[in-house]
Amino acid sequence: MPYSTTHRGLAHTFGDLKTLLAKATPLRSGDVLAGVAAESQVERVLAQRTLAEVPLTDFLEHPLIPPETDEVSGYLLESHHPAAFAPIRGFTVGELRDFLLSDEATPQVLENLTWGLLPEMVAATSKLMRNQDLISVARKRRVVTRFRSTIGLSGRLSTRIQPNHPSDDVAGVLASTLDGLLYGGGDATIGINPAGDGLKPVVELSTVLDTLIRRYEIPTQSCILAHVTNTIAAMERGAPIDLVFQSIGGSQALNKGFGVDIALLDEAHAAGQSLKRGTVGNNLMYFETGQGSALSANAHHGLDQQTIEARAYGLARRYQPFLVNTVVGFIGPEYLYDGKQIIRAGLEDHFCAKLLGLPMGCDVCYTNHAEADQDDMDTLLTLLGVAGVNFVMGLPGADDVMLNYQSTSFHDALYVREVLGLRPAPEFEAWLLRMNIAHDNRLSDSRGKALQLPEVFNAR
Amino acid sequence: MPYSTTHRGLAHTFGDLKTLLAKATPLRSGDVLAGVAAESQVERVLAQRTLAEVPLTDFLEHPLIPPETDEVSGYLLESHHPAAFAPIRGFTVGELRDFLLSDEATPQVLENLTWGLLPEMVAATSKLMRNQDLISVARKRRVVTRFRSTIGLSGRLSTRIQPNHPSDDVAGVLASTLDGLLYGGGDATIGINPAGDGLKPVVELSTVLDTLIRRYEIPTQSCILAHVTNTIAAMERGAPIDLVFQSIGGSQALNKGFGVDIALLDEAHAAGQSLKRGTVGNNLMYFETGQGSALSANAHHGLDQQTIEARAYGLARRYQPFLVNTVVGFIGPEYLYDGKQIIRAGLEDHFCAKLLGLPMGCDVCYTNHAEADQDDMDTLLTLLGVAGVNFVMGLPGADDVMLNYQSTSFHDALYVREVLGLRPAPEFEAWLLRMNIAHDNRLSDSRGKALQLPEVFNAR
Amino acid sequence: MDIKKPDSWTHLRRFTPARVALGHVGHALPLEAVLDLALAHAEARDAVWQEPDWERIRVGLRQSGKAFIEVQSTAPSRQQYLLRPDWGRNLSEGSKDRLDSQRGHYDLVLCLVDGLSGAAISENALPMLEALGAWLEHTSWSLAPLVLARQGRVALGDEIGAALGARMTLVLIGERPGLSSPDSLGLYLTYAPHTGNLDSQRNCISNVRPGGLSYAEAAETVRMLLYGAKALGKTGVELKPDVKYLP
Amino acid sequence: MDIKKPDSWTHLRRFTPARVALGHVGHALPLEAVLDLALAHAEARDAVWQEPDWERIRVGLRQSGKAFIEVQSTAPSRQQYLLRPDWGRNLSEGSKDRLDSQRGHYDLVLCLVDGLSGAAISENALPMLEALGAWLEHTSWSLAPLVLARQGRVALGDEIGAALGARMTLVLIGERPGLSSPDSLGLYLTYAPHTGNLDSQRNCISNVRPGGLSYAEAAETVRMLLYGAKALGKTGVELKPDVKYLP
Ligand code: B12
Ligand code: B12
Repeated sequence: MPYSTTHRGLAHTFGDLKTLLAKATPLRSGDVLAGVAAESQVERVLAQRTLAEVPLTDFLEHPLIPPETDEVSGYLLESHHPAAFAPIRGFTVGELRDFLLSDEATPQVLENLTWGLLPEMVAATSKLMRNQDLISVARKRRVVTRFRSTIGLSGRLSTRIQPNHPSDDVAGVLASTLDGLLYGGGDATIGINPAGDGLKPVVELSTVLDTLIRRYEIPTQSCILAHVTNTIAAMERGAPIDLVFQSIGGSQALNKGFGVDIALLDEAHAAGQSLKRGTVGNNLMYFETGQGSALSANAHHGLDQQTIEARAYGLARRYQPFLVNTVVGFIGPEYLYDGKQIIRAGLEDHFCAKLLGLPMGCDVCYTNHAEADQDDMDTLLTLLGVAGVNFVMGLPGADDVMLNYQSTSFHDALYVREVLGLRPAPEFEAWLLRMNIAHDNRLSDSRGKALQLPEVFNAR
Repeated sequence: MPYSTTHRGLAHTFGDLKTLLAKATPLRSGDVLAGVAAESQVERVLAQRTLAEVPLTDFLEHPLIPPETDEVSGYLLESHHPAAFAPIRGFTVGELRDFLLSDEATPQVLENLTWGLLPEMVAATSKLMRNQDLISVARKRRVVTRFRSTIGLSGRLSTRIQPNHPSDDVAGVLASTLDGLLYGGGDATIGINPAGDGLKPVVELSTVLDTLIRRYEIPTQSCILAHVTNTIAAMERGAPIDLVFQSIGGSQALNKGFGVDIALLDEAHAAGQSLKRGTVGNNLMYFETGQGSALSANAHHGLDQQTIEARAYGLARRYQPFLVNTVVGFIGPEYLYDGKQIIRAGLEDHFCAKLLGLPMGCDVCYTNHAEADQDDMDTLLTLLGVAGVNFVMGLPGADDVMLNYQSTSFHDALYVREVLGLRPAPEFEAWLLRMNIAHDNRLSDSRGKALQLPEVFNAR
Repeated sequence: MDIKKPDSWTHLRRFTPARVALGHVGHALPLEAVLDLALAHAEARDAVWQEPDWERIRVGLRQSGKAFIEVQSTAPSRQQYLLRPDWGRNLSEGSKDRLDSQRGHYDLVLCLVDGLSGAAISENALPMLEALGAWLEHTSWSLAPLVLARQGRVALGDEIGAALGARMTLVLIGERPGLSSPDSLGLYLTYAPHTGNLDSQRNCISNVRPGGLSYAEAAETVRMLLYGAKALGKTGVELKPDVKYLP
Repeated sequence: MDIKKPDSWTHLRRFTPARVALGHVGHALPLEAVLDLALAHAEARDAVWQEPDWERIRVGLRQSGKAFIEVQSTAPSRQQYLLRPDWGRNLSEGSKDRLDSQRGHYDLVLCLVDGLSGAAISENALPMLEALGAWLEHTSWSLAPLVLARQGRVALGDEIGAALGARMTLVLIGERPGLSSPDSLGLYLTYAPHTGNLDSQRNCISNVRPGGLSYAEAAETVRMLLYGAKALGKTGVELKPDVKYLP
């Protein structure tokens, strides 16, 4: 169904809803690569103006990817709650944007809307929003989840420690983990990406972290970010798995490229739940997403990368995950060219996921082939802090020595907590005090000195 | 005096201090234009590493522009307080950076340092700082000034209303002014740039604003941003001048290009003081500065644009001004190419000015020939809000219909106040409540309805 | 739901082209205002790249019988022009030769320079000359041929004036395009033009266009400044348009 | 004054190349750490643009008597390569012809692809082949000539394998350069290579370099995967390196 507008006497027509969405998206290299981007800034704004007039019901009536051929679409439509949608049923996309910014859209009202919103509606709305709008609205929408710590409370910002090592060396991983804990990090999770494939690293590393968590009685949870099939196998062998990780995307085809489908994710979720390892709650899935992966796998169905990204959030919420984050600058300049595009995408992703009810974090990051640097990361980190992001990454010196990119350092997290007056998760904050690591966000000078280190360090 | 470092066995030498400073500066188009920028990112970082080792005393012993030929240098050196400098006398630039970020550098310690810092030392330090460092340190350094309102208190953010009109039409100017007041703006000043030259617009517009301020008993001050010679002439004719404005720069030659010198500024300051129009204080100079103007006037003496900009702050503080702001993206892409460069420069300027003890604000802005947009402005505005900027501009819809560029709108200021929990100047906040305009940062729905408008609107 | 809060003072809009009384949603601008601004921005950005309609100018000048010379700066392209203001201030070799060949003793040279807005020249240069017309035609001042200059900055007029041997240069230049005024014309008058003039040695009349300062008012101010400059022997901060030097 | 607060656990540094125990000033990284990172970043960015030392590779291969074919993707330049991954996945016309002429029935083709790090190929490709050497020389598998590919992505191996008629492709590719590892090599094994293979249909061995996974361990995993792939008739998520398929 074509959509049109008139400007200076000329009609501008957009062939269908996905074309309109793509052309209304702020400039980014991935959409140019896909050949779906607007051809000029004037065309882009005209698309936005046209999109503003589109009734929200169009998204229900004309699914961008037919549910017949895509199980993600199937789930998205079937999980849509007409009752939650009722208050905004008569809205256009533009009206939804205005509504979200209005005083009427209180945190409670936004929460009630959650399952009435389709990911595509939220993505569409974000395209009409400036950075400040994305921040203003997202900060009204807190999403709280629990396992051994409570993440996402207002006034709090958590971190995932990411203690990767290029050959999954246990001492190496623990060295980075301790460094992170002693810098007040790790309340969201201690999450390792194993360099190696298969069962072995999952079993080995989850056991090591379990021992550490028990030893120091840390109110946190571990995660080994292997392929979910490896995690399932590890659970079958009795490995101490806290969070169950998987990369997911917004189409069945992309998930197939990732080697997963809804049935497999359901299985993984059930297996994790059955372990009952949470203490304050049982949210336990951890998903990573990121603009560009769908196009890279040629599984984008002609959609712009931000819209299909939002669909991944729609799938993620099926599992009431503990953590979700976009790896926003992780893939490379072919999808997000520079700092500006990364910053914009990070704010969009956070906004969309929050509105859809996800405990959204962000891997504030860039690769060395992109046009970005630490200044851009400082900027995005600060903006996301203001927007109320649930968690960010914490790496030793910001440098991932295995994944080969730069994310936020332990110090960066301290910075943003300091300037915005944010605190770690309450259980973890109490632990930091108990362990004499930090007190009221101030690092203790003597921290670490009395700490009895794990045996692995003595061995060598 | 040359400075050197070694990297991978190769020696890298920088001919003198100004070369070193320029090469250590984050990339920006103006330094490329001037031919002083580093030639590669590696060279830039090596310059930063070298600069980190430079003793602060070098700046005193080897003035970048000799005081014999430049009265600004003369004033900077003569205003330097050895006693205030004593605690950091033994520091290198790198040590100063670390010190500023340390817990030892409390707000009081920073305030005590004020007159011990030369602008060039501060500029040098900023070159070694990431965006987050510029924010962290600046927010520790509040600078409070007073005329009819109190600007710069912690937890507060003020705005200058900028109600310009392309032909200085009184009704037009007042329409924008009222719009701004009714959006809670104007506590820093109501400041008009007259489109026309000479005495007439200064007398006419200052009289109109004076009437308005008296009529509604607004705890604020007016400013007509004409050339200072016009303002002096207007004061001589008895015009009701509150703040005295002038654009200034960091070298005598640039100021000559602006048609001013220290003697003239002294005269203007004295004339303003003699009117005694302030109620809560008598800070009354208003200066605008901005990276690039020195190079544009060929008055940069081979310095990079950020260093010479910082020198302008050194001159400004001679007058205990009420307001100072950089017009950061105002001139064009030849000096700050895109959003990224504008954001960086805005943070640097704010940081440098604050450390030097100035009540720093920022015209968060861009022109239509630069690679920037509203998203970049949202970003910079938010960052400066976190950094504790004293004031920003407030324009109707962000569009200056006379100066032809975009700055921040009245709404933008409300946004940043809202997400960071900031408030207007206390006197003005009370007035907003009294006038039923805003209450606790919430706009009143009925505001403006009962307001008796100035007669000029009835006339037509 | 009543989402958009309109302002009660929308009637003030007729007093200014500024975007007043836009209303609000929460603290934010209503979407309509945001998109209006975005569209204007997209168009203003395009305006920077638009050349003046030189042919229309030439035809206009020929019709009114005015001689003119065409020159250009050393900026080879628009992209370069934007990043190299220094190039925009200097004449290309060929241009210098063309001016040298017309060198004389003139009181005044008028230059039409594209600057940052081609539209300003296309729309407002001829009407502005028209408004100056009466004075131009009846004055006893000797006028150099008009100069049309491409990719020029204000200071290009200094070199033009010097090359032609003119006592003063009046540059009509496209100001940077604004959202609400893509075609604003600026006038800069410089006494004793030569490479190296300071901006404090010129006078400026700005925002000349139908929605801004009228041609007639601008022409009146030009006249005052011209006589003032002649009397004072200089332009710049010391010369004020208020002071009446008119003969 | 005692500004920098060092960490008491600096001895943990020897367990990892990660930047642990950096100390702090206030909440921030000490300047030294900031500048170290900045310098590494500047160098890593340059590394992206560095070509493999192909000549060294050629000489090395000739010395060990290995036949090879050189191909390139359709990405004409490095700049284009970075922004057009699709081009990096397809063979240029000439390359296709060169491979077609060597088409056969092979069990395996090994490809050396520059990917995002030329240094990874220069430094680690030959030693990796060396480590695979014993197996390569004594296996009964039929091996296609080695392929050296420029401006390639992982999936370029699919088209290469298909063109040569190989049952499996093992791609040795430069992983994107990291700050501490500009020369990390990735190995990707794909069964039944053809245009359109999904990433879930391959296996990956990553971080092969002196500071990461050793050549010997990587070679061992390759061997396990090769036999596993042959036994299972596929590569990808269903094939795990833990499961022992070795003959
Ligand atoms: C970028 C990247 C991604 C991107 C890929 C998108 C893209 N267009 O580039 C995203 C974020 C989508 C991703 C996802 C996953 N990745 Co990955 N990824 C990387 C990374 C950081 C760089 C790869 C690189 O430089 N390639 C070289 C360039 C030149 O080639 P390319 O053709 O552009 O890249 C292709 C491959 O890298 C491939 N790819 C990416 N990851 C993986 C993983 C596997 C198992 C396979 C077979 C292929 C593959 O995708 C790209 C596009 O086709 C590496 C780490 C490293 N240091 O190399 C990990 C890495 C390869 N990924 C890894 C894993 C585990 C995954 C996931 C399986 C995680 C999960 N649980 O879902 C998923 C799914 C992968 C899949 N089947 O598609 C592991 C592999 C471990 C192993 N030994 O098997 C690595 C080593 C990181 C790690 N240790 O966690 N990844
Ligand atoms: C950019 C700008 C500046 C920049 C100039 C730096 C630069 N490299 O561009 C800065 C911020 C430094 C500046 C400073 C001042 N400016 Co100014 N500026 C402008 C602006 C917004 C755009 C000019 C433009 O587009 N030029 C066209 C391009 C193509 O030419 P250009 O060669 O690149 O630009 C040159 C001239 O614009 C010149 N210039 C800039 N401002 C002024 C002011 C005067 C009086 C003169 C003679 C020349 C001059 O500087 C540029 C470099 O040589 C105009 C407003 C407008 N709508 O045009 C005001 C404007 C011209 N400036 C104005 C004023 C008053 C000033 C100041 C005198 C303010 C003060 N109190 O100090 C100072 C000092 C000027 C000087 N003597 O150098 C007034 C002039 C009013 C009048 N009728 O005389 C204007 C109209 C704005 C206003 N209403 O306040 N300005």
